Amino acid sequence: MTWTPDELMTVNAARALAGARTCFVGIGLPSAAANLARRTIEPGLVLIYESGTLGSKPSRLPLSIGDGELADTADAVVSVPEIFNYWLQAGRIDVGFLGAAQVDRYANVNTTVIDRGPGRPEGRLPGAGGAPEIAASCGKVFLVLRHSTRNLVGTLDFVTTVGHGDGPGSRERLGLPGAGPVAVITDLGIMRPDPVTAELTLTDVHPGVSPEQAVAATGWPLAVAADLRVTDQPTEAELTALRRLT
Amino acid sequence: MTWTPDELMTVNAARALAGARTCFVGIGLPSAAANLARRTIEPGLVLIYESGTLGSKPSRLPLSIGDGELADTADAVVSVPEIFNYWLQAGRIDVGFLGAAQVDRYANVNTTVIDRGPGRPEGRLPGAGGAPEIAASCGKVFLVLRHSTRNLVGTLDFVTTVGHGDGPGSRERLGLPGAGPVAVITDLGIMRPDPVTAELTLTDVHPGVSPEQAVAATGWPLAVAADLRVTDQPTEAELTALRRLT
Amino acid sequence: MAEIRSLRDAVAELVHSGDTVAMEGFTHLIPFAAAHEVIRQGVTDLTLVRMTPDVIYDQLIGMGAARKLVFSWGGNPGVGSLHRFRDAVENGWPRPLELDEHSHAGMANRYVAGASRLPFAVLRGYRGSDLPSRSETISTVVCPFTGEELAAVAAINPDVTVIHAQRADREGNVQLWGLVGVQKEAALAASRVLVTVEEIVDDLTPAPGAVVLPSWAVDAVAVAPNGAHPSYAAGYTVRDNDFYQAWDAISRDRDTFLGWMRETVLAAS
Amino acid sequence: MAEIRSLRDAVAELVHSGDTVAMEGFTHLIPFAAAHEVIRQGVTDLTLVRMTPDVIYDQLIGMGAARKLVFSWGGNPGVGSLHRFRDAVENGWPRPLELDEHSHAGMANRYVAGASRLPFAVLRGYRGSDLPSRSETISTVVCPFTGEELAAVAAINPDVTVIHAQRADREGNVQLWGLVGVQKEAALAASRVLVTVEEIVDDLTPAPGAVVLPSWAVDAVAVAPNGAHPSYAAGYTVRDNDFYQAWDAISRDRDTFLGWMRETVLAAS
Repeated sequence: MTWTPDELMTVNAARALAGARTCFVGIGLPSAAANLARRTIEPGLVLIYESGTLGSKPSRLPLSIGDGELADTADAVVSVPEIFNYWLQAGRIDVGFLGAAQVDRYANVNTTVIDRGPGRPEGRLPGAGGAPEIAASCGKVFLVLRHSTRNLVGTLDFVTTVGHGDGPGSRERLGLPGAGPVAVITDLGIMRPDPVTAELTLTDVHPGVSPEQAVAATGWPLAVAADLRVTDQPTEAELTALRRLT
Repeated sequence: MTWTPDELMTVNAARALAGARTCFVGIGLPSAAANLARRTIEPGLVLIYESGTLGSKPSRLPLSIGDGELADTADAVVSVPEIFNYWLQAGRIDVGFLGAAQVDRYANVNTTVIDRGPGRPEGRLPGAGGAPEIAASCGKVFLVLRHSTRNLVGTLDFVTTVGHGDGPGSRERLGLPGAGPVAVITDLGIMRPDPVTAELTLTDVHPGVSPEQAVAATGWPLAVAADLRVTDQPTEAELTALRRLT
Repeated sequence: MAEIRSLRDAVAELVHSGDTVAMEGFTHLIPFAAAHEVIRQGVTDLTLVRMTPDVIYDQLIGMGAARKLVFSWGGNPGVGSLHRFRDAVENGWPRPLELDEHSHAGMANRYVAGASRLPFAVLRGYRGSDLPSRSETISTVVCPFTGEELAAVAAINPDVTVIHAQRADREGNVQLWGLVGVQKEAALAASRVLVTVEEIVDDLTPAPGAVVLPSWAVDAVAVAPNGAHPSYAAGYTVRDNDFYQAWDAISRDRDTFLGWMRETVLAAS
Repeated sequence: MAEIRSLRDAVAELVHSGDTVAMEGFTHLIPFAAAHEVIRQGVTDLTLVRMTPDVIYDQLIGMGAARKLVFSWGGNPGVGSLHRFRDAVENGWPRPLELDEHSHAGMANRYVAGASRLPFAVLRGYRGSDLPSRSETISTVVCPFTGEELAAVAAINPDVTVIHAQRADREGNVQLWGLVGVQKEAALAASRVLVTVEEIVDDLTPAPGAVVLPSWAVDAVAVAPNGAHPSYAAGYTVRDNDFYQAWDAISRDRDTFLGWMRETVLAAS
């Protein structure tokens, strides 16, 4: 079978959920990955959507976080204040899975505004949604977005959601309880925070991708891990499951 | 028909609910009065119990605030935090109806401890329950208790629930939004806060009760209104409805 | 007690130019029919409050009904941008749009404070984010027991909240179920409450997961079958995902948008 | 994930001497069977937390299992005093009982803060009351937006919360309905959660007004039919009002109480 770069990204994002029990799912790419994980590597994964569903088991990928099937198949449906206060803030969710518009080297995220240069009005993005508190309170966080210098930038135009702030110790100083972003999964590979510097480092490339491609598509001088790995090819089972979802 | 002093008290307490739309009902005497009002003077009265029921319509007087029929007959059942935060604190309830162990001349209430004199341990009462916030947040409050110098005292041993504090302006200074106690209904008559001094004044005696009896049963020099009234005798309909309830 | 009225009369009485209006429904039960009536009646200068502005506020904003938006996520869910929202913010068309921007957790708690009639709510949020620098409704408080600094957000108390529900009885008691979102809080936070429903029934038979708003907490109920379209009412209608996708093209161009609104919303009654 | 265990094993594993324990259930669904097992196992030095101590804590206190009580209303509902509670407070029998005393609104909000993992909650409460003078868990905060001073109450986070529910499925997902009280908050505030149920079923069919606690938020589920008696489980049992009335005489005298506990609770298994 052949695959697209987006499929590579989604398959690898799903694999990252191995071992997770509960996942707070952002819409779009994260939702595809989390639903794929339920069908492949982690069938018992509990999907939690900010629309208030605990344990949704949709048969198809929902277009929005509020599709009826998310509620119909859930173990429990709660109010939006409850999902944020009793479940997310309380630290009950293992993994937060987020998309992003701009990400910097410390895995901080901008989904608010884009600076389009002097004299031009800011470009408007959708805004924060659940991301600031998802990234703060989940046990760990995965980010998934397409790899380009437009998305992976040296300096964010706006910090919507803190990843590792300005580097080591930043989360502790800010009082952010979860471990923060542990991987940024793109269509070219996977970046992980360096254990010492907290800076995102290319640890994996997807099959057929060179590290130079990833470096060129990154808006800061991207460090490449000495033991750079190549991710496993998507299996037929993974691709079939993914295509059935959509 | 003949009647008991307790029946006189309950019938008059029920009459006080004429015109009320919603009533937060304490257990015991208040619950009897509120349920009697629903069967006589105010059939549309919405009964709200701190166990989380909005619009209960029990067929018999519940022994506790958590009897199953309160939930089964309610328009809505909500959690205990919700009943206190979204409904009571938010100022949605017209009338609060409370029992009391000790009441002073400003209609402050003690339901916590009784001072039994030097060298003796305090006597223990049940405690606050919902009363402090019911008395603070309902549009107005009725108190119902038996008339005796043990219950109506010069000085409270403990202020559990503020009525009119230390007199005029006290509720405003404390930031208590509701009007506070507007009547104390006993088995001898009715006391209401004087419009100027806020001190409880005997405004009504029940049929067959002399104001001297009420004064003698009160632990402070009870003022008697110049236009002292005698409450209407309980009607047959009222007594029949009350006796069917219990 | 809620009065059962026509949507036209209910909007005329309850929604006024200059009001702060919350039309809630988290993807589900979005009160589109009521919003269209607001547009038809020419109500304007609104401060619109909603966690997810969605297509409903894209329409109100594009028609110039709003002067300010209070929100936490302004996209077309699963599709992309809200073009009318972006055009208003980026280009001031058809008029400038002031923003007060929060996270979902912040907005949800602002409604909770509003429903509880507290002036603020506390959450562990916004830490390290630039959001507080752009909002006057985000601050901090210190826990008097532990000394921990936490975020405080100002209560939201709309002049009027508009929601859509599955049904009401003849007394005006309202019942909704499925994704219940933040509707109860938004309704209880408001001075006035307008509920559109799929139908009026004799009895509200209990339903799993149902929220009941008693008649005495609601001002008006108006029947609006399919009144959430292109959103949906669980048990009655399904989400029109095709429309959400079609909205991208309709809303991208100002004239196409205006033409669609004229033909579809203004021409209706 | 919740394990389905015998009540004896579940109590032995989850409830330890010295723990802070909340056994909740607002008149309805009070976990008497679990409390009796705690008594039988000789667990002691407990800090007991409960809005309405009720007969369940009268029994634990009378048997000397508690060193402290955190509560808001300590009576026998509709009947009168809790004699064992009074005897402990007034006379130190069988041991002194430390108190932390709140209003219902305060206790409910303390659980909400605990479930939300916030250190405190805000309410408009306690104004002018003497209650704050006797509690270290009542303080004040000032609204950063309006300057209004409000009450702050410290979060409650029990070591273990014990509740009774109608049923669970074989995965340990728990379902309860009727008066749901403050059980969800008490469970989510705790480090460990033990749920007794009327029965285990294959599927939790949705029920009106039902709260579901997912298995992964619960540590152990134990089957205890009629495990709320003399309280009740809506749909399964009815409240034994006669027992509540009989308790007044049983509990008034120390020896009568001890005899009853020996015969009825300690002799059982």
